[in-house]
Amino acid sequence: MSTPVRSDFLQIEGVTAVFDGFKALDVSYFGVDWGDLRVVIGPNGAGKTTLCDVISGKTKPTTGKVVIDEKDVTRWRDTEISALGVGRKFQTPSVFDSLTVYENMELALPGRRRAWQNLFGRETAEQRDRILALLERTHLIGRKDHLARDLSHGQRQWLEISMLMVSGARLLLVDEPAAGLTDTETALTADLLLELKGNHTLIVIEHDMEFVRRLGSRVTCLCQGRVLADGTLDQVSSDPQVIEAYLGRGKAGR
Amino acid sequence: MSLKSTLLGVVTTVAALVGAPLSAEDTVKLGVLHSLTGTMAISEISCKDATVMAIDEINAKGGVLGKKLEAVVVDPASNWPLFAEKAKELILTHKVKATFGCWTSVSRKSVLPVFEENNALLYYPVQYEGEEQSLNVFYTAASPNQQLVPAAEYMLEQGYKKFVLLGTDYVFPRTANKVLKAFLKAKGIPDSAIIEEYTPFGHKDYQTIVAKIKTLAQGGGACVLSTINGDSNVPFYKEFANQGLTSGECPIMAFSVSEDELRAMEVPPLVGHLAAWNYFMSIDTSENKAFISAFQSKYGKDRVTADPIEAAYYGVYVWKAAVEKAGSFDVDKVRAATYGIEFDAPGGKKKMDEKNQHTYKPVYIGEIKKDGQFKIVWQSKGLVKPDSYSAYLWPNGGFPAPTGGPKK
Amino acid sequence: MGTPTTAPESTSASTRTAASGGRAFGDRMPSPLSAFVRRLLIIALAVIAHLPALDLTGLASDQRPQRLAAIAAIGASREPAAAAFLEAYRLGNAFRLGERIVLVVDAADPATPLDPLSRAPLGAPVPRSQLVELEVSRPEIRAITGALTLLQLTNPDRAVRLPAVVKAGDVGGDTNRAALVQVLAGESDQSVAKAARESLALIELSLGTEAASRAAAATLLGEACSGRALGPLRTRAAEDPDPLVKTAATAAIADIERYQSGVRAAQTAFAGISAGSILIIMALGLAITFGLMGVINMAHGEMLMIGAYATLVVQWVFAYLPAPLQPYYFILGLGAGFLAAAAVGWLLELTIIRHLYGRPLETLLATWGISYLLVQTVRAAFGDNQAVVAPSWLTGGWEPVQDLVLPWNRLFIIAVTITAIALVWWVLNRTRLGLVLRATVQSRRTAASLGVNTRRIDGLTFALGSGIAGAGGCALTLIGGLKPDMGQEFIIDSFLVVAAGGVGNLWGVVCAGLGLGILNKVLEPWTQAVFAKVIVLVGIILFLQARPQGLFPPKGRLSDG
Amino acid sequence: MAEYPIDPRQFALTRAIAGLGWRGTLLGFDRRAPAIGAAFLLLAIPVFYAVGLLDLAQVNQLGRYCAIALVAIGLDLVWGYTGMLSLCQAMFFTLGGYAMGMHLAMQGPKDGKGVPTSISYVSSEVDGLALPWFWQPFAHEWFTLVAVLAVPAIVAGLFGWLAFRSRIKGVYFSIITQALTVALMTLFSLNLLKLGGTNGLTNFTHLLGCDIRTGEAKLALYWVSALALIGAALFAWWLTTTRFGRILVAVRDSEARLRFAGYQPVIFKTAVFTLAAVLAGIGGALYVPQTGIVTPSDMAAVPSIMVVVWVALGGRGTITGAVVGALLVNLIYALLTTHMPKFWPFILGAVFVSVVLFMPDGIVGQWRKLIAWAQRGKARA
Repeated sequence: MSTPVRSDFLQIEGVTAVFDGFKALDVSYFGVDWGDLRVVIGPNGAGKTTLCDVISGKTKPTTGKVVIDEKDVTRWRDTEISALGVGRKFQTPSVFDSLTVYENMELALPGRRRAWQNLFGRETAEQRDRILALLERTHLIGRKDHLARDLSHGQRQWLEISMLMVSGARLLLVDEPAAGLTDTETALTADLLLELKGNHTLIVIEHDMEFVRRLGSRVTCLCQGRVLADGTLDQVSSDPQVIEAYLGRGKAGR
Repeated sequence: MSLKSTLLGVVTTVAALVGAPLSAEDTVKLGVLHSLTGTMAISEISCKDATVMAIDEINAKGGVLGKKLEAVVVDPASNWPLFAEKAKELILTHKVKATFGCWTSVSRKSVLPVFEENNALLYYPVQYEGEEQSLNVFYTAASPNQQLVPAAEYMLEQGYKKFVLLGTDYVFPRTANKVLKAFLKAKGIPDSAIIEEYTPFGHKDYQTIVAKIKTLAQGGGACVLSTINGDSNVPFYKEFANQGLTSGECPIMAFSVSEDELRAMEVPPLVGHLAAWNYFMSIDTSENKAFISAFQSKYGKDRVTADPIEAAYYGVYVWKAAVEKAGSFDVDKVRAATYGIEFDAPGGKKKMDEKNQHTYKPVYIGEIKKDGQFKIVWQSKGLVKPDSYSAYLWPNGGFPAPTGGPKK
Repeated sequence: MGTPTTAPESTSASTRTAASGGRAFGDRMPSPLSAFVRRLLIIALAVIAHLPALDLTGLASDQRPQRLAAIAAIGASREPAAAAFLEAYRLGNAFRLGERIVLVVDAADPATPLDPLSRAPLGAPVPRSQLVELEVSRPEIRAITGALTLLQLTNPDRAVRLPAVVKAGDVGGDTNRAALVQVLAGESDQSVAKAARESLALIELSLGTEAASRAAAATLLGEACSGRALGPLRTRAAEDPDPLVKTAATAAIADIERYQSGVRAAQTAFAGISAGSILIIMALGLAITFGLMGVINMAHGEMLMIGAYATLVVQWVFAYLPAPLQPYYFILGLGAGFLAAAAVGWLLELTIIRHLYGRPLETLLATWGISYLLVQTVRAAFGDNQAVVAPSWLTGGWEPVQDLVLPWNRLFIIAVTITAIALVWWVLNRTRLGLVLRATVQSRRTAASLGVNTRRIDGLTFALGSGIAGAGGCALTLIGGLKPDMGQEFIIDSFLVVAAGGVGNLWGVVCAGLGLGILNKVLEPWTQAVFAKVIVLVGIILFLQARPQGLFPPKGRLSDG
Repeated sequence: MAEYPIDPRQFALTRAIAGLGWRGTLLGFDRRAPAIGAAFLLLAIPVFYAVGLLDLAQVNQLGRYCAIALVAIGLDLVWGYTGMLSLCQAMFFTLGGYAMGMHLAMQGPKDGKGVPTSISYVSSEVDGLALPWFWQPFAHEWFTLVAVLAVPAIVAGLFGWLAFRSRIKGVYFSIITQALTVALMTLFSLNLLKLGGTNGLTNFTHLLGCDIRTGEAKLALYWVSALALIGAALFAWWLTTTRFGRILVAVRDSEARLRFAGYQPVIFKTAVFTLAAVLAGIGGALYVPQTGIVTPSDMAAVPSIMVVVWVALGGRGTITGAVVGALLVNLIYALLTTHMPKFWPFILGAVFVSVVLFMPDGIVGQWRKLIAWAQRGKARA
């Protein structure tokens, strides 16, 4: 895995996404440096998930440009973008329910993406060790042979993050990792993400202000598809526009 | 322990499932192979009823050669491969001496190899396209020359000059129309006055076709020769009447509409349309009346008899007569005895052909009456000899040799 | 029948009536033709006045020409009872007994001879050996048919008279011409008179000796847009020695063809709409149970079947009611179809489908099993071969313009479909049930937390969908037959319509149904029915490639399941 | 819609068995017992025939069911593992059947012009029919073999790739596959196509120079079918144990997750759909010589739905389940239509409904549950 030391690993320029006349996203510029962890906050319907969709190629922007690692990926297919090293954790945990925890991890290993490569052979000892180490780190080692559907909500979140970690993705899009977790689980999740910082570029979408504070990273606030404010959490949360956006909609951040 | 007990359990279960039923010695089994469920049930159940009634009657009179008959009724469920499977089962597992059944051509084609392979006998009661002669089948219903040609001749006599040959897209209509076209051309009807139209099985929307017929019928002298099959008839006749066509302007001569089908149709708009058959329920003889009352008292007052029902019924008697003449249930002996045998059927005396497996029959043309019965408007003088292969399709003769027969 | 002197007036009187009736035909009738009609009438009446009395003995002659002449004489006799005699004669029931012609209608051996016209018994039964069957072979049958037409021309029943008038024109000949002139003179029925004038013009076209009258006949036929004149007109346009007639015939052909192509286009459009309405009524119930609720109900076709059989039961019950009420059984049948299918649907939901929500494929399997049960239950209860008889007010067709017949049954189904769509729309969008229902579909938990009895709503919704299917099944008996496994024929089309329209969208179903119906009917004339079906199916497959979620896909974020 | 809790009734059987105190008895069995039992039974059939327990018709019948079961294995891979409910498997089966049928017809009786009788009698040409060009290569065994495999593969590959690329999923996929099979059936029913119309192809006599009407040939065909079935089942089972198999399950569980993990689900879906089609095609090719006829009605909507029923009844997502379901439902169907010709739809319908309600994992799935439950009980004790 190459680790280019370069600012603006991800750049989004003039991107709009329009659904049935409704402008879900309208971002003139949004950039993240290599190795950075960026938190995106915003009220419901602010376009946070759409932003992830656009970056990961799930949604094609109506106008504008998405550049990852100096490559214009605006019109790339989602699998191509993924091959570039963009991994995603969905809002609701999305793992393969009928496979075991270990098998989930194994499928996330890099390489072997073509059909015929999957017929023969298995993971190397080194890969196996990496998986086991990660599972150890996320307290899933005891459940490695259980089906993913039997995991608790928090465990599923960790499994998904672990899968991102093992996949060798360089840019991780993490959508609400703390939703529905207990306090201890939240703490562990934050630690995991901070550990990734530096070796990976992360974009974390979150509602939970405690959690955001814990991450202590630069924050971007989206509202109605636009970037409203950008800076440290304190800067952003004292921005009158942001307060207006949250309170105006009758919803303050938790 | 695990493997042994598993195997034991499975073996006993399967042996119970597929094991052959035991047969008693003093009875003779006859197979009845008509669909009782599925799309063909509507037509075939009546044939099954008639066959079973004949078997019951024979039993009531002491059976055949001192043995009681046992009907083995199975349901091939309008499923063509299942016909073949059931035929195999009847012949090999139940060891039936003869089988009565099939309606559609494809079901007959499906079982034919089975009967030929095992040298068994099938009695087939439905008018069909001909072009077949298997020594393992006795065709108790009409061949094309006993139905199609007389009907077309009748329409020509009535002064019709334009013909719509309308059928469902399968082998009987295709072959029937081939015969009809050849016949009409021979009678000087130009190609331009003949329309040939086919619809898929189960077709329900006859708007376009009726509009086409209507255009042709303008100026008079047009008639429809219909080989539409089964339940497509209902929407066809309804559309025909509702678009304002009547039997006076453009009569429909049908080859697949009998009294039984009329039960499922709305009769008043059909009055005056025609059908060609070898038997009608309205044949006014005491034998026929006795047959009808027996059938109705067994199966219900609302039931009617029709050509295939009669053929399914007397098929059993043909077999019985041949068995008694041969003095044996042996297939080859029964076959030999059947040739040329004369017998009484509800519709009158009939006779099996000397060699081609088919039946000498009278031909009737009937006009639909308000009560769903047919008024006989024409009948052939005497019995008509059946053709296995149509002279119109084999103008130079040289028919293929019969298939099947005794095992070599 | 008027006397020779009054006849011309009555002819023009009926022409006037026709004109004032606003019909195109007879308007601006060219004077040469009316003069010619008048002249013909005089000749014809003169001929008829000299006819000998009805004498049947010629039929017994051993000379064919004499027999044929005798048949023709019967035809010309205008004797109403003669028609029945000719029918009996054609069937071989006429015999010679000594010098007399008698009818024998029963098969008994000493047979009772009947008077040929009055059918009164003529004395004691006689042995068959004394009866000599009159010969009827092809030439006689043909002559009988011609004579029957002549006799039917004066039949008091309009339904018999009208086809005879048309037939007389199609067959042509002097005798028919004379008879038609006479019919026209005494005719009070507009449509019969119109047909008679058309028939006369047709005969004149081929028999007329003067070019002017032939040309006039051609023009008249053209103005009448008479489809049946096309054949004879083409012959004239190609073969007539007179250029005047040729021109008139060519112009008439152009007129008729223009008119006919218009009629054909209208007919195709109607056929398409009708086919579409049938698809919609088949699929509408499924749009609710499958589209809204997500239940893959393989027994949906059986709901249609239940509705159809409920109609049959209502018809049986009505048979016990006074005759004037009977034709209206169908209205009640629609309701009964709805209720019966709704009840079965409700029971089904309660006992089986309820336990399978969220497991669509298990639902498929279970409802497939249920469809077996329902089909066989109905087969056991009703047997095969039953018919729903369309009420008299739904038979025949409405002819808004000449030659364009819109069958009442199809118009009725279109009306039922529109009503059903309106009803479903109203229930879904304008009632509390609809509101609660939509809420339940979107979020069961939220709806339940708001105090909605979601289980009851599920049951009601499923019953509604099934009921609509039942009413549809009732309506479908008007065009198709009735059999226990009829549902199997509808289920595939229904699913296709709902899928092509976009699951969960009422308008999608309407548009898809109409689109498919019209596409089918537009294709059919040039591809034949068999190919049209294949093309439409392949079309749907390609369409779904382009729009994988149908015409109106569910929108926005919710779309990704 | 998945908000309802799982119905407690599906545990009814477990509870009933517990009530009878059979838990211990179950421990004597292995969870693979159905698979081993079925395989042994299939191999023992010829022995039963040799000792007179079964007659030739029954062996032949079972041979045909073996061929049919191949379709079920294919569908199980596509539906049970990958989660795509295909309603056109019988179409691939029939395509393979037609390829074989054409070869058999070319070996069978012909009319004066060298046209197989099964199409010459249904053609509408008065003067008979010349052998259509596309019939000619089917005279060769090798071509036929290739066609049996390639025709279903090409149709499935092309159609699957188009459909999956357009992201046609779920019920839409089911409906579109159903439309495909009905369209193809309608097409094959046309007499113009010179494939025998609705009567299909029949009059088969010889295959590879042997008379297929003899007892030995039937037994041989049984062997081929049974071995093909066992081989296909082993192959499918092996496939599910590979990483490829786990990707199929992953497609079923979360296609989006898989896509964002960098896999192209379209490729895997097309591959498994094509594989299933090939299995079905082989099944059809083995079925036709044992049945003696192939007709367009074999690819009507109902036969494909029946394949789903077999798999669901036997146990979705287990290869053994597909095989057991196919064999069992066909056997029950055959028995009922013979012994209860009037009432069988009631029984079969009731069986479907009760399996769904009380055994949602099918027979084999239920079996495995029972064994697991018994073993849990033992572990606790």
